[in-house]
Amino acid sequence: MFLIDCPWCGPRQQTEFHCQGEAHIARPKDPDALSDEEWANYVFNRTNPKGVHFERWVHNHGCRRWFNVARDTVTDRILAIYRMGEKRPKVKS
Amino acid sequence: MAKSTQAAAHSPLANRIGPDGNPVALTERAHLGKINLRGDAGDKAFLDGVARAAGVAPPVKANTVATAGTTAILWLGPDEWLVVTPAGGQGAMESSLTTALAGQHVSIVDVTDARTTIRISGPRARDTVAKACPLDLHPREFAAGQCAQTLLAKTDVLIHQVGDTPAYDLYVLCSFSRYLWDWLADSAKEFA
Amino acid sequence: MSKYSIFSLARNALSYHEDWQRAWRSPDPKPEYDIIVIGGGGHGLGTAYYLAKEFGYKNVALLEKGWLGGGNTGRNTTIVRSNYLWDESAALYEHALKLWEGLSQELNFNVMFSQRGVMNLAHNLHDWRELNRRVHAIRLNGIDSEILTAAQVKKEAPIFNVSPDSRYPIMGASIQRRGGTARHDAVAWGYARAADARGVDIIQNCEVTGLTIRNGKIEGVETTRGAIRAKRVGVVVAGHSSVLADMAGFRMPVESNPLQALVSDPIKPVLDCVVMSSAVHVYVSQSDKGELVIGAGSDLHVSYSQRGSFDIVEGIMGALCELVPMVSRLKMMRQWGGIVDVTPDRSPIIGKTPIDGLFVNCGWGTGGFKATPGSAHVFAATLAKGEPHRLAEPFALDRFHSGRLIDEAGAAAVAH
Amino acid sequence: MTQKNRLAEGGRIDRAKPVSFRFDGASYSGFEGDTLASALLANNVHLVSRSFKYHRPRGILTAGAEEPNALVQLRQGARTEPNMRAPQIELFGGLVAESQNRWPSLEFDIGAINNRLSRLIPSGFYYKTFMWPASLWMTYERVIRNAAGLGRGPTEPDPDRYDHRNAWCDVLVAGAGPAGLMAALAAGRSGARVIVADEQSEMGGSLLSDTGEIDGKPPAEWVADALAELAAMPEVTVLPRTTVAGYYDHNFLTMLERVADHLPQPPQNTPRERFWQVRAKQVVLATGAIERPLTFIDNDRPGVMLAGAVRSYANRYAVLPGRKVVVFTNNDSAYHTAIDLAGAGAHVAIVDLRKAPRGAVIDAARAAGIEILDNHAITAVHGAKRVTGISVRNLDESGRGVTGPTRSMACDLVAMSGGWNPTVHLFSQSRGKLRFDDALAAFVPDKSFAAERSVGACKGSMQLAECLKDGALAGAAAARDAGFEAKKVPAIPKVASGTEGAMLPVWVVPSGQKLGRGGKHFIDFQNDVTAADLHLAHREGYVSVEHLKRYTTTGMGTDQGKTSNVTALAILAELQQAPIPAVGTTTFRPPYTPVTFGAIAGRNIGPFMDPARLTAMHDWHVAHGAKFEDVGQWKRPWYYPKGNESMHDAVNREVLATRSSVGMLDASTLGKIDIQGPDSARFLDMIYTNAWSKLPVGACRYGLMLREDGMVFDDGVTTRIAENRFLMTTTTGGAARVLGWLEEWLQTEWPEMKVYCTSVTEQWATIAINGPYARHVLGALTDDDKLGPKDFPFMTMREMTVAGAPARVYRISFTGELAFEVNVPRRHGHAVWEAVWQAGQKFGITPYGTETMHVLRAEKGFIIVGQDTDGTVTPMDLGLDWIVARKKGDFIGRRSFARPDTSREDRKQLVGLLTEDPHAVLTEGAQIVQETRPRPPMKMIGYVTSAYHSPVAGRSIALALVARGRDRIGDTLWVPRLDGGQPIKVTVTEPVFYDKEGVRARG
Ligand SMILES: Cc1cc2nc3c(=O)[nH]c(=O)nc-3n(C[C@H](O)[C@H](O)[C@H](O)COP(=O)(O)OP(=O)(O)OC[C@H]3O[C@@H](n4cnc5c(N)ncnc54)[C@H](O)[C@@H]3O)c2cc1C
Ligand SMILES: NC(=O)c1ccc[n+]([C@@H]2O[C@H](COP(=O)([O-])OP(=O)(O)OC[C@H]3O[C@@H](n4cnc5c(N)ncnc54)[C@H](O)[C@@H]3O)[C@@H](O)[C@H]2O)c1
Ligand SMILES: Cc1cc2nc3c(=O)[nH]c(=O)nc-3n(C[C@H](O)[C@H](O)[C@H](O)COP(=O)(O)O)c2cc1C
Ligand SMILES: [Zn+2]
Repeated sequence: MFLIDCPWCGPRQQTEFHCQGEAHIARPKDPDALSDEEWANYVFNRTNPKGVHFERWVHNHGCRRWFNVARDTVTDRILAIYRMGEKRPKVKS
Repeated sequence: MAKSTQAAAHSPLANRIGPDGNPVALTERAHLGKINLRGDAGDKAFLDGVARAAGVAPPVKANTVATAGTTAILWLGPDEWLVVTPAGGQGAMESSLTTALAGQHVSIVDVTDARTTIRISGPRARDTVAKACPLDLHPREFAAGQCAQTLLAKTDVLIHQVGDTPAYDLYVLCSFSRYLWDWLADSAKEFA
Repeated sequence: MSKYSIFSLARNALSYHEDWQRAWRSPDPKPEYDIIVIGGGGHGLGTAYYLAKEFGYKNVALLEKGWLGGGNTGRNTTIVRSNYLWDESAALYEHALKLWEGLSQELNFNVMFSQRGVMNLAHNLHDWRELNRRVHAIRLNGIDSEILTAAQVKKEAPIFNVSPDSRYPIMGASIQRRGGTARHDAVAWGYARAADARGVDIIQNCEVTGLTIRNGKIEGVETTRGAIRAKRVGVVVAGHSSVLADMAGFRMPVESNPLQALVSDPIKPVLDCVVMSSAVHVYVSQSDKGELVIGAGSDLHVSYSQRGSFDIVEGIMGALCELVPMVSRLKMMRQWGGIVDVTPDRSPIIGKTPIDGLFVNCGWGTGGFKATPGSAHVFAATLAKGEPHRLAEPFALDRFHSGRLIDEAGAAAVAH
Repeated sequence: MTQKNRLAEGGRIDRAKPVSFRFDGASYSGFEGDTLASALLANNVHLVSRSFKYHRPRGILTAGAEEPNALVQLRQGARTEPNMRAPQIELFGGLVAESQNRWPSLEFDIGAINNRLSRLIPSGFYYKTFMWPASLWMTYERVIRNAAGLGRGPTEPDPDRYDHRNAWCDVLVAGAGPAGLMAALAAGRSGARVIVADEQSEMGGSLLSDTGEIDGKPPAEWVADALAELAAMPEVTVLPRTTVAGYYDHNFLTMLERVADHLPQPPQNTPRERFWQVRAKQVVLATGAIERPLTFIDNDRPGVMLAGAVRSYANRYAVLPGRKVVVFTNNDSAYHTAIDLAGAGAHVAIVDLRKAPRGAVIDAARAAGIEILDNHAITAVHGAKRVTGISVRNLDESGRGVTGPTRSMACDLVAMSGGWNPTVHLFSQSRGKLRFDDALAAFVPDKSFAAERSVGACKGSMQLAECLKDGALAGAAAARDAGFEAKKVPAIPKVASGTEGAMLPVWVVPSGQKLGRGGKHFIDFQNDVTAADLHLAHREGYVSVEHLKRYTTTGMGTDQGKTSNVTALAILAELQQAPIPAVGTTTFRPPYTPVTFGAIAGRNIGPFMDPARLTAMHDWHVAHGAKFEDVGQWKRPWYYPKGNESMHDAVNREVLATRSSVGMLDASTLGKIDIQGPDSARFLDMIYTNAWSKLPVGACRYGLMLREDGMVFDDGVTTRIAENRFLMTTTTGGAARVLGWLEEWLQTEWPEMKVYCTSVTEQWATIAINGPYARHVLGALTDDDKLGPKDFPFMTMREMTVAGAPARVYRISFTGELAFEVNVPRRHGHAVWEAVWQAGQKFGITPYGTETMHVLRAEKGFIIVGQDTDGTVTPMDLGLDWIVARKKGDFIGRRSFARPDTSREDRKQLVGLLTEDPHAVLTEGAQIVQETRPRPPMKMIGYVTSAYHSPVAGRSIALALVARGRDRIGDTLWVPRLDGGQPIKVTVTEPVFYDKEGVRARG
């Protein structure tokens, strides 16, 4: 069970949060302009890396805020936590 | 018939009797006025407006409570607060907030009836709660005047420490409140 | 391959078991193969076996980065059933179940396939409706399935609490009597031995680190034991599918999540069938050694660490002790996790990739053990012919473009 | 009975408190402070169990958690527990234990035939046989299953309670031997929050069995002083009888506290066990070391014990397990045992595998008159149910064989030591990397991964002085890293320093015979794995440690190989001619020792398994006899039977009353979300398929919500409360999901949108009044007289006072009848409900539950998301094209409609079905075929989503999703039955069965 440092509330147990999958997947501005394949890429495809993963968590039993986490999916170490809208930080696993 | 007379009010825990003292007491603080308030904490106009209406600005520090007289404003999130008034005070609070914040992008919602409040106090209150609350309740980490939204026995609660004995006010959705009350009473049995 | 039997066992006993052969060789990789299968789980090993046995391929390599069966094959709760909702799934899993039914004999390796019945509990009207939908569909697909009342559940699994006062009362259940369990490790070993006997090179401790692709065509693989050439490559690496796809330069609709399981200490038999409850995320059976084998729900985050978060175990324990009060004093002896490759529709992906000659078989998620022989068989056919096997066709990767999903998740299914 | 082996003095037992207990039916006595193992040994009972596979007679091997042999069935009846380790069971008056896995008795066990047949059943034999005939496998399997397993599970529910405790601390110390206690003292003095846990009943670890001096005090006295100091520190929690069971990510640890296991039964309201979940800033592991058995022929005989354990029994429990003792060792540590036993009056000889060992302890042994046979090996063990003697021979030059004559020695106890394995389980669970230490011939912690330090014997420090120092430094450092500077690091206590001679790793003691002949060299005692089995596995190609483990089951018992794993690895390494570290270890997994299921469940059982959510009117429903349906966590009234009414009758009555007069439903559970802000309408345009900007204030509109894949995932009516404020309703089950969905889009994708969402589900109690007299009932409760269809039209909302409560009343209808959904603040829910009930009396108002609601809505063809949809259904499939605003621009899920599959012609579409026999109600979930066949398989073209008896139609009705369904209206289809009866003939219809024009709701 992870200890997650909510950017608003501070460190809390993982049970208070929900992982919402990969971060930085922007919704296409003009979906109609996309091929079926490109649309599927947005809706379904994920990088799912073995290593650093940028993902979104929500503090759903706390402040209800979404935020981003960079985590190494091999060690499960959290490398960075940053708010929505902030740039993807440079992190090393 | 019932048309003109004020409808009776029921609290969900009206008939619940809990442990009543040493080392743990449970009581319901029924019908406290509660306004869910959302706005921009970075906007001075908003903070001032709230301060004018409520007598105190909403706390911007996470997990803290600001009080003025009988009003308390509990931090829920970076743009969300719970304004708590004595029972019956919610109407006046709602309208003074609405007036003071007119024209701003805010949300003022009366949620008085959505949750009830369980006061748990006594020397073993902390131990009773800590059995199934993921929060660190040690006085160094969480003391009187602090609040937090968290889980308690699978239930969402807003926990506000109101005294050092310790005493906590647990704000819980009414539909869960009997479950939580029973759970607390059962948890406290060990210390009786 | 020397044959296993009670007689060979007796004969070898006389020589103090000193004359047994290796179950499979440990060859060095050759520079080139006709077909390379990546991944030494049950699906990969089975693929290699069927390539040799059914399709006559003699020059096949199976590459495994660690030890055979060390992935999900070696860490699953071994539930085998074919009672799937959609026609496409039912056909595939029933194909597998039929192969299970003769697998020990076919491989000359007792995989202990135990058709003790698999029960799925219903706790509320919603469950009940879904259960009926499944059972009707399964039966019309010609697969066995029955509905049990709560009283019948009690008869099949007397340790269960069927009191209507329970927080999640048991309304009834479906049961597939041909379903059951199998000895997971034996499946890997049995396929390995049988494939080896037919000439497949099974190469352990050989991790694929890169794919050699030219002009959109696969030409071989790079491994920790050197480069190996092949014009056809099958990727069967479950939780690591995205890693291999990344080597080939494409992305897949797969996420690798932790899924946990645990065993109790061994006790004398108390449970004769497999029982699953999707409402409370518990599934339980008793192994031939006596432990209760218990599966938990999966975490929602990506992880390659073969461990999940403890609250999931805590959660299922409450449910288990409520459903089966007499297990309360038993003990958790060991817990572990696996990396399951989950797709958006909870159905596998079998077939072609954007790279010519590179084929993939993955996305079995929390429930692919039961499919092992079927998956391996249709994938071997696909690799052998270069075109998807009839049963594999609906499971192509491009269904996510067209939208023709096979949504086993949508209908509140349990996937294990 | 006398305690034959009890020493006259010494030990930490309370001789003033004798305790009687029963084992296998016989009565014995011991003292408070004993364990079941020490008390059995005091009574000279060595044979206590039978092994898993061969049913070999087994005794007590160890004095701690690592015990593989002495597993017993503890207590009786509902409190019985299988597989309990005798050395860890504290003795209490009236304790009853039985041996396991034997029949008819421990002494005479039929299963022991397996030992005779053992050559036929080596490791993995079952993979090679039982395959013919295939049909008999299930029979063979039954026999195998009955033979397997150890103890018996209880057959009754557990009468005890369990509890949980969440804790946070600065420093968690696992293990309270010298190293752990020093660490706790050092950390505690800094003011840090410290938890120190030890699995034993008394803190002190090895010191409780030690005879030296610390700071001039006997070890036990030093322990008492340390504990007194810890007890006086307010921030320190000392937890005896508490096993640190699991070490998980981010310094999250679990602990099992055995609160009342040492008592006959827990005092009232006291949990039997408490399961701790601890988040520690820093962890100090001080878990000590576990002794290794030596692998010699028949090393499993009762009376063959670990040397350290024998010393514990003698010093801590004042029990001399044998009078004539052979100590068999490859290292110095066992000499302490020899010396202490000799001191206690035993006749002792030492057989040492080493050639000419030298050192102080060896001299001391000689001085105590102990004969030392160096360069010798035990080559045979005599006696089956108890050791009666041994044979020894000289080791040859190579050390791998024996030579010279055989000497027999009579003895009743063999105390063996093959060296020590640091207890690295928790370290390893924390993802720490191990290193093989050649001097110890054992794995020791190398690099920490977590915020953790290992100290003392578990790090490989085998000298007391070192352990104390390790502990002090690590405790202080851990506190410092947690933010607490120690005022002063405690002085490191003074102890006599000693040096130890080197140990000699001998992984399989030669016997002069080939392995597997003449007797068995046991590695894993519990699972009956021998050295010969390991050789066999290797020979067959199971050369990876993980294969070896799984093929032979080494280390897979309840002890998880605490005494066997390293030896097995070493043997495998020898076979592979590889260094031990190259072979590697198997994975250490939680828990350290087995953890009770009930403790992990805690109080999350019965009503606390999952919260039950109740509406404001719940008590009324109960008082009026409602049956309840579980919908998510909610308890919703399902139907209200009167007298002996069946559900069918009750629902008929409720439906007819509602259609002909008036009915009332508690609809409070529907999700309600308050949406505010200038961008609210724009936001709803994206979230819903239809357009919202032009909705007038006060008006309501139905909406469908899709996922990006175009499939329906929730629906509900949303009302414009003010220009920039909406009130959205959701399905009961979807309430939380939808709020999360809205927040997700707002926070992550469109942060620029000015919209706030607040859940108000629970603020309002909702009473739906439905039926021709609904207006009459409402009219009786409000002064508002503008309730007519002109003033208060369908699909609008009005605020008014209802029965004295401020209310929002919505003219929306899920039944097709004239309806008002009265929303009042929850506190008034009960009173207003009661008032509605009273006011409706003269119209025969009828409360109805979810079942009737379903019939009413199905008659109207209204869908229920999750019942008539399953995540694979588009709005068009539902025939709700009219709700998809194709012109308004983008919305979530829209693009997916252009994919080939979502525009396919043969998709399943929602239709109605009428059975030929009007009384036949289809089964929900039943599948539909176009052509029946005598037997499966049959091609399915759809399935029944909803089916009821419709009282107003006077017949059954159904909704179904059928491929090309709308084209088939009027066609005949079939619904095959599970019972094999004739398939049911149905006709496809429009999915509306009642008031197709929708006039009633508007009236
Ligand atoms: C806890 C748990 C419980 C489960 N319960 C059930 C159940 O009850 N019933 C059921 O049907 N299913 C169950 N499953 C799912 C099932 O285990 C899997 O779907 C199935 O075993 C997958 O088999 P596989 O052969 O595809 O994958 P794996 O067995 O995972 O094999 C993949 C192999 O690929 C290797 N590999 C990866 N990358 C590389 C590389 N670069 N180079 C070389 N080799 C590589 C891996 O080391 C691994 O050995 C469960 C899974 C888990 C984790
Ligand atoms: N070669 C040798 O002579 C030799 C070998 C081993 C130990 N020793 C001696 O033993 C002592 C070691 O001291 P130490 O403090 O390192 O160890 P210790 O054995 O004295 O104490 C370890 C304690 O940890 C407890 N423990 C282990 N795992 C636990 C868990 N998961 N949860 C809770 N408690 C757990 C044990 O029950 C024990 O009480 C020294 O005096 C050393 O000289 C000597
Ligand atoms: C069906 C099944 C039964 C198991 N039974 C046992 C058992 O009796 N004893 C044991 O120690 N482990 C048992 N395990 C767990 C394995 O020891 C091991 O934890 C699992 O295969 C995962 O591997 P890992 O822990 O090495 O990563 C079992 C695993 C499975 C899948
Ligand atoms: Zn937060």
